[in-house]
Amino acid sequence: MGAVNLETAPARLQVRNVSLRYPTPTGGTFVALDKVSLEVPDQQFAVIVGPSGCGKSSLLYLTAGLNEPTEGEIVVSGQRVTEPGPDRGMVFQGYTLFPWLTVRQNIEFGLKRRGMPPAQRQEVVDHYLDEVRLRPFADNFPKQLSGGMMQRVAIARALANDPQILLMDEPFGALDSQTRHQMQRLLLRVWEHAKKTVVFVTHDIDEAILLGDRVYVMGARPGRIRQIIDVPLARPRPEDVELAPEFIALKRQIVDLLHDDLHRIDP
Amino acid sequence: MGAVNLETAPARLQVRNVSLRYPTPTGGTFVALDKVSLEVPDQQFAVIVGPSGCGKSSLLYLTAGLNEPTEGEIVVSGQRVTEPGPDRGMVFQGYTLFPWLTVRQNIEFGLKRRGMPPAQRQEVVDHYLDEVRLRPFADNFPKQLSGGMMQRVAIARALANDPQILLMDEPFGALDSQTRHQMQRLLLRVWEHAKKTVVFVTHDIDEAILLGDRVYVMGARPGRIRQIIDVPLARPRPEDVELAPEFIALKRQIVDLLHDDLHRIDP
Amino acid sequence: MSSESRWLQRCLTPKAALPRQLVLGAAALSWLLMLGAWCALSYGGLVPAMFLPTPVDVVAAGWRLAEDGTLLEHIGASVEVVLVGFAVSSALAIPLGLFMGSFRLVQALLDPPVNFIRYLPVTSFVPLFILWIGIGLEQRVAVIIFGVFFQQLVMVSDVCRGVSKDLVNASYTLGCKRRDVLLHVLGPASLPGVLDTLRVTIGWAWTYLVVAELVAASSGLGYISLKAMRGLQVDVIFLAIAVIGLLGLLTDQVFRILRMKVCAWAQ
Amino acid sequence: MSSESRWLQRCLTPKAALPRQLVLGAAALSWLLMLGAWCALSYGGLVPAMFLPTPVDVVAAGWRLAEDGTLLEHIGASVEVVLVGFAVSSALAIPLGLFMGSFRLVQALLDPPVNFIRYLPVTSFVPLFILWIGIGLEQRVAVIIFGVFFQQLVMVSDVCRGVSKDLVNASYTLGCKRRDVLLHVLGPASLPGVLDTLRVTIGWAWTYLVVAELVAASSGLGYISLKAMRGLQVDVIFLAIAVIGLLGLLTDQVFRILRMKVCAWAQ
Amino acid sequence: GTLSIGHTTWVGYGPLFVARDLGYFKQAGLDVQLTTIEESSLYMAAMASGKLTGTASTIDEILKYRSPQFCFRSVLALDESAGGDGVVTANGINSIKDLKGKAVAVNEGSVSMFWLSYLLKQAGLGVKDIEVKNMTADDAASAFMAGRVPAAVTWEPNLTMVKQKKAGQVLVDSRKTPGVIVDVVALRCDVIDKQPADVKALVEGVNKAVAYMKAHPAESAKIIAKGVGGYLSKPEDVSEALKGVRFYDTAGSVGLMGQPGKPGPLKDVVSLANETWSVIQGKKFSVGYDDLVDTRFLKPAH
Ligand SMILES: Nc1ncnc2c1ncn2[C@@H]1O[C@H](COP(=O)(O)OP(=O)(O)OP(=O)(O)O)[C@@H](O)[C@H]1O
Ligand SMILES: Nc1ncnc2c1ncn2[C@@H]1O[C@H](COP(=O)(O)OP(=O)(O)OP(=O)(O)O)[C@@H](O)[C@H]1O
Ligand SMILES: [Mg+2]
Ligand SMILES: [Mg+2]
Repeated sequence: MGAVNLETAPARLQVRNVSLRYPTPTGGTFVALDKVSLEVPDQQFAVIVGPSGCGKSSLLYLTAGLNEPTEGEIVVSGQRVTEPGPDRGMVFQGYTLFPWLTVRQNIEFGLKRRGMPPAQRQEVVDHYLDEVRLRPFADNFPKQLSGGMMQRVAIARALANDPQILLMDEPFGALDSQTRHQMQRLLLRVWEHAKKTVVFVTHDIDEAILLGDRVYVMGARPGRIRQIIDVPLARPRPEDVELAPEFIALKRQIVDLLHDDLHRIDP
Repeated sequence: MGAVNLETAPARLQVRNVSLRYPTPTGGTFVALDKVSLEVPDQQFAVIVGPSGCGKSSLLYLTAGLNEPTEGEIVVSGQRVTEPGPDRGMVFQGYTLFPWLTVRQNIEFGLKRRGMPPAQRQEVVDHYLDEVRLRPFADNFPKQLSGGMMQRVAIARALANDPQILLMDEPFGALDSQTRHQMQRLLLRVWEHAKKTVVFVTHDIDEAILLGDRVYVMGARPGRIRQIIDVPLARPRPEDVELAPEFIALKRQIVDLLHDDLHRIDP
Repeated sequence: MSSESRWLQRCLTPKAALPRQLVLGAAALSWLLMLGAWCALSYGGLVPAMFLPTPVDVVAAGWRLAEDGTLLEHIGASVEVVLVGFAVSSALAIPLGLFMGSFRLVQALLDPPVNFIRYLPVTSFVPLFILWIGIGLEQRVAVIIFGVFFQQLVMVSDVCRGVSKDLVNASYTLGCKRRDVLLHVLGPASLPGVLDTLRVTIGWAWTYLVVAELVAASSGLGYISLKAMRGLQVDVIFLAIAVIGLLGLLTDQVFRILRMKVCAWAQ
Repeated sequence: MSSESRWLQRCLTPKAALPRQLVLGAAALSWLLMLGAWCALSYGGLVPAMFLPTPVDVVAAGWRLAEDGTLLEHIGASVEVVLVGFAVSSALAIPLGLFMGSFRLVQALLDPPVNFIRYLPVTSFVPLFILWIGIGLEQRVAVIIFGVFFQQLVMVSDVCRGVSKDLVNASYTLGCKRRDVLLHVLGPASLPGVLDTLRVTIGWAWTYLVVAELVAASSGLGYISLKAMRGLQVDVIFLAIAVIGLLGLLTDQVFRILRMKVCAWAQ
Repeated sequence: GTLSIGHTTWVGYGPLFVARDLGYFKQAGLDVQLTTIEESSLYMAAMASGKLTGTASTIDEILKYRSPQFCFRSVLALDESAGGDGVVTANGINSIKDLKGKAVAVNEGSVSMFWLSYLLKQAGLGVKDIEVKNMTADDAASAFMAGRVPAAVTWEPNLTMVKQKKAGQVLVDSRKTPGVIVDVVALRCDVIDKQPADVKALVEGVNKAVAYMKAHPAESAKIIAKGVGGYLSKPEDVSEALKGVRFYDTAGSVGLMGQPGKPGPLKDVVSLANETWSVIQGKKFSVGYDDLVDTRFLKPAH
């Protein structure tokens, strides 16, 4: 790994002037991200919202090292990102559990790759099975799980690897709203135990405010950060925080921001 | 069609004591719907919410005539439902546009089956293309559309047939929240013009209150109607109705109802 | 509506599922009809015995050959040829197919020759095989390999190419190296498709048996059918064909069951 | 990281896309390698000329036959056999396959014989076909039909069975009768898959040409290759095989292009 | 009337092409259609189903197919192989006796097998004494030249090729066994009964063609080259190949096949064939001479 140690770096994640351009079929270039910069301190829960196609997923993929920026650089824990690695765990929007492995084996996957001895592996897996309340389903295959359960396994699988940062790309996007609500609560609880730095992408403004310490609102064409909004709500956030006036005010602010984003996909 | 004319029937849709049982692989029976009754008057916008698996889709499919109840009967406009027909239009959760037809041809599909002459067809299609703001996309194929646009075509397609009742099964479930919000507004506008009876299934409580005249809250195992909640909000509902105290109170009521539904799918 | 007419209606309804007994009954009926047609044609004297043996003739031929143990010997010889050829072909095609499906460059290199060769007539290669390979078991095996290898290669590489890129990305973020991806992700993910491929292609392998045994075979089902042609012993020809067909069905079912057992995790 | 080593890395990365030029270059290289290997083996004298003709020999044989117009005649005769057989087979298999895929009962009735017959060796049927059908064009065509019909049937019915049930349901709610569903929904929806089936099976049809022309042809590529075996005219054998392969590739490409043109609406 | 005759690619059937192309059949009101089918089981199947009215083939070959249900008879002899068939062996196998225990590539159900078993019998051996490798005569030549088998029974042009490429020796050829490998034209019994005039025209046309071939060898070679094609598509090759066969005119046919009630020496070939196939096919063959040969149409030479 072409790692450049920058010991002095203060934040866990630094995105510095990152641009991403794709060649278009007609020979031009499409600017998916345009000079995006952001810094996420250790243990912060950062949320990115923005219209479809504004480059949210692209940014996470770059951070994960699954793609390379055309310009700029991304630094995680002082190391410049050049390739994917287990220090940056990711939970994807689609279901990406390995269907041929049981829940336990899925969570174990990264630990095995690392060569962790079986006894220790079992311990770690059991811990995260409990965290996501799936102990009774340890030996089920993914096809026997509901959508919410699958995403819980995906979260446990990413966390079991003890990453320095957890990247989540609309992990609850495909779930129904009740299940989604339960999952948000579960994620908050797990996060408070694990104390990880999280970058969470969502379309759902309620979700963004409920979960985040800070919300980055992006705009499309080209993908840019339009506004950074700190969420001053105290943690742990109560069950009915969504009905609190500060919450509603924040929501209105973000809704307005997104509404007057003129770059709509649909006319 | 084994139609029994019950001229005296007061409501547009009457679901009378309907039960639906599926045989299970182990030889038993699974009760998807248990003695469900409801009445939807003409031009009402009825919404059904409930946990996953409580039988919402099953109830719509029965109403559409795509399946037959094990017990009870469903009556639409005084006619007992025995098979599917164009008088009950339906919009599905998945994308069900015919991919080999353009937007225009999709909307025209039902009219053609009915043998409407081309000139008249064109007129109807143009009207609904305008209603869902898709005139510029009339000659596009579905694969060239975004998810929101596809569902708008599906709505136009169902309405063009001039059904007596419009059944909608989580039509916006797969859309991101901004697009979803636009779609809800569009649906309200179209509904106010078309003055149709609607039965709308959703998971999203905000959506239910925003759209509905009346919300049926269902419970699972067996699928039953647990509560009927009238929505007293005036129409047309303002942009920020979601932040209104009545709205929030209704939302809390429904959230609580669903929360203490002990029949959870996930533990 | 009476219950009989309802069943009739279901049978006439596109995509309607039918109860298991009805399906099994229809399958049995279909075998009976085939047997009946055969009896009618042969015993009814519509087709002279020289052109079409009676079922009893074929059974008698089978009995004759079974009595002196040669039938088993022929079956054994053919099974050896098919299984050895199929095993060698699969052992080469599966890894190579996985490489083709995984690496665009390997695919680009192999696609042209493979797509050309797989449309060549195996029969024409028999004299060339004699020149190049000889007349032993190797030659017969080579015919089977030539018949199935290229088809397998294309099918396996399609299967592997169809594995979701998300699974691969997920494995990277869990610490997989490039090498691991093939072994721990693409391989297991392709397994169900690979078994399906094997199932289809082993059926094809049987169809090449007669060509394989054109040369220097002294036993085998293809050999006896060729020999029976000289003298127009239609009963033996039928016997050989029927046994080949049954063995084909048998191996097909073996792979079907294997697929179900080994890939219980797949939907 | 240098740009060369980055390209090398991409080549070695599973599922990484490569630029078009590189892919085309690799394909060209692969043809060149094949030609080179052939030249090395034949001109290098590693394999005697009796067993392997030189490229020039094959071209000369082609020239010889082309000069007196017989090559074209042979090609014409073979094209007639293949195309007539393929057309008849497709004309039967496509509607029947659609019925099989649409109606569970038809499938249950046809599955057993089809699955049995499609594993039978065509070669063994040649004498039977002569007895039953004769030695004219019909017999040759029958061999082609026997070779592809059952495969087509299975593939088309799989395609039709794969059409989403939702599309069918949607069409019912738009006023389709059962009859309409086949014509207006299952048929068009199956079209891309049917064209793919035709593309693959026309390739197979070519491989049966030599078996088809075993009998009573006075011209045809299979016929000249059979005749060339007497006297070991390897150059003519190679020529015939190569022309068959090229015609196979050609028809394959025709269907590929047809698929793209006709089904531009499919993804 | 019309007679359709199936045959393989073999110079011995040349007279049929000569007679057809020179119009000898036409003159007698007969239309002869000649169809090439390289595999005997296939042209016999075609005759059985009535799609062909007859075949040109060796008499031992067709004997296997004769049954009460499938009635056909030979009406004339065309030629005998006189060097056209041969046994090729690797160095070190210098007599038929040396074949004992060796692998021999031979087409099991064909004239090659019949002839080999005749040769073995002459040498005091049987089919059981050798190891039969079943394949077509052409494949046998390939296998032999590729060094896969020490011996093979095959025919022209493979024999010449073996000599040219010095891939081995021709141990025996059919010159040594006159009257054993005999080509005849066989017709379905119902055709013989219904179209006696056509059969007569056939016999006479062939008789004339044989005479023409004797008188005009170069022209005949051209006609045959055009008609037979394949490896014989050049007249030179045909002339060369013609050296390996001896043609029968009607008198020759009579000499070989005899007259009604008076069987000729062909009777011995038929009994030998019955014997040979009984051993090889493991099933009793006892086809009577009169069931296989019909000499009514052969007029003794005046
Ligand atoms: N491989 C690619 N080639 C070309 N363009 C791409 C590619 N991947 C993404 N894009 C484009 O880049 C833009 C950003 O894509 P991205 O997936 O990051 O958006 P997003 O914000 O995650 O959208 P969504 O909310 O729909 O997930 C989109 O307009 C997309 O069309
Ligand atoms: N064909 C079937 N056979 C057996 N059980 C079925 C079948 N279809 C549905 N069910 C079961 O019936 C119950 C109700 O299903 P239904 O699809 O109506 O639920 P739903 O409320 O629409 O759920 P969701 O919110 O997930 O769409 C579920 O538990 C489901 O598993
Ligand atoms: Mg995204
Ligand atoms: Mg549902």
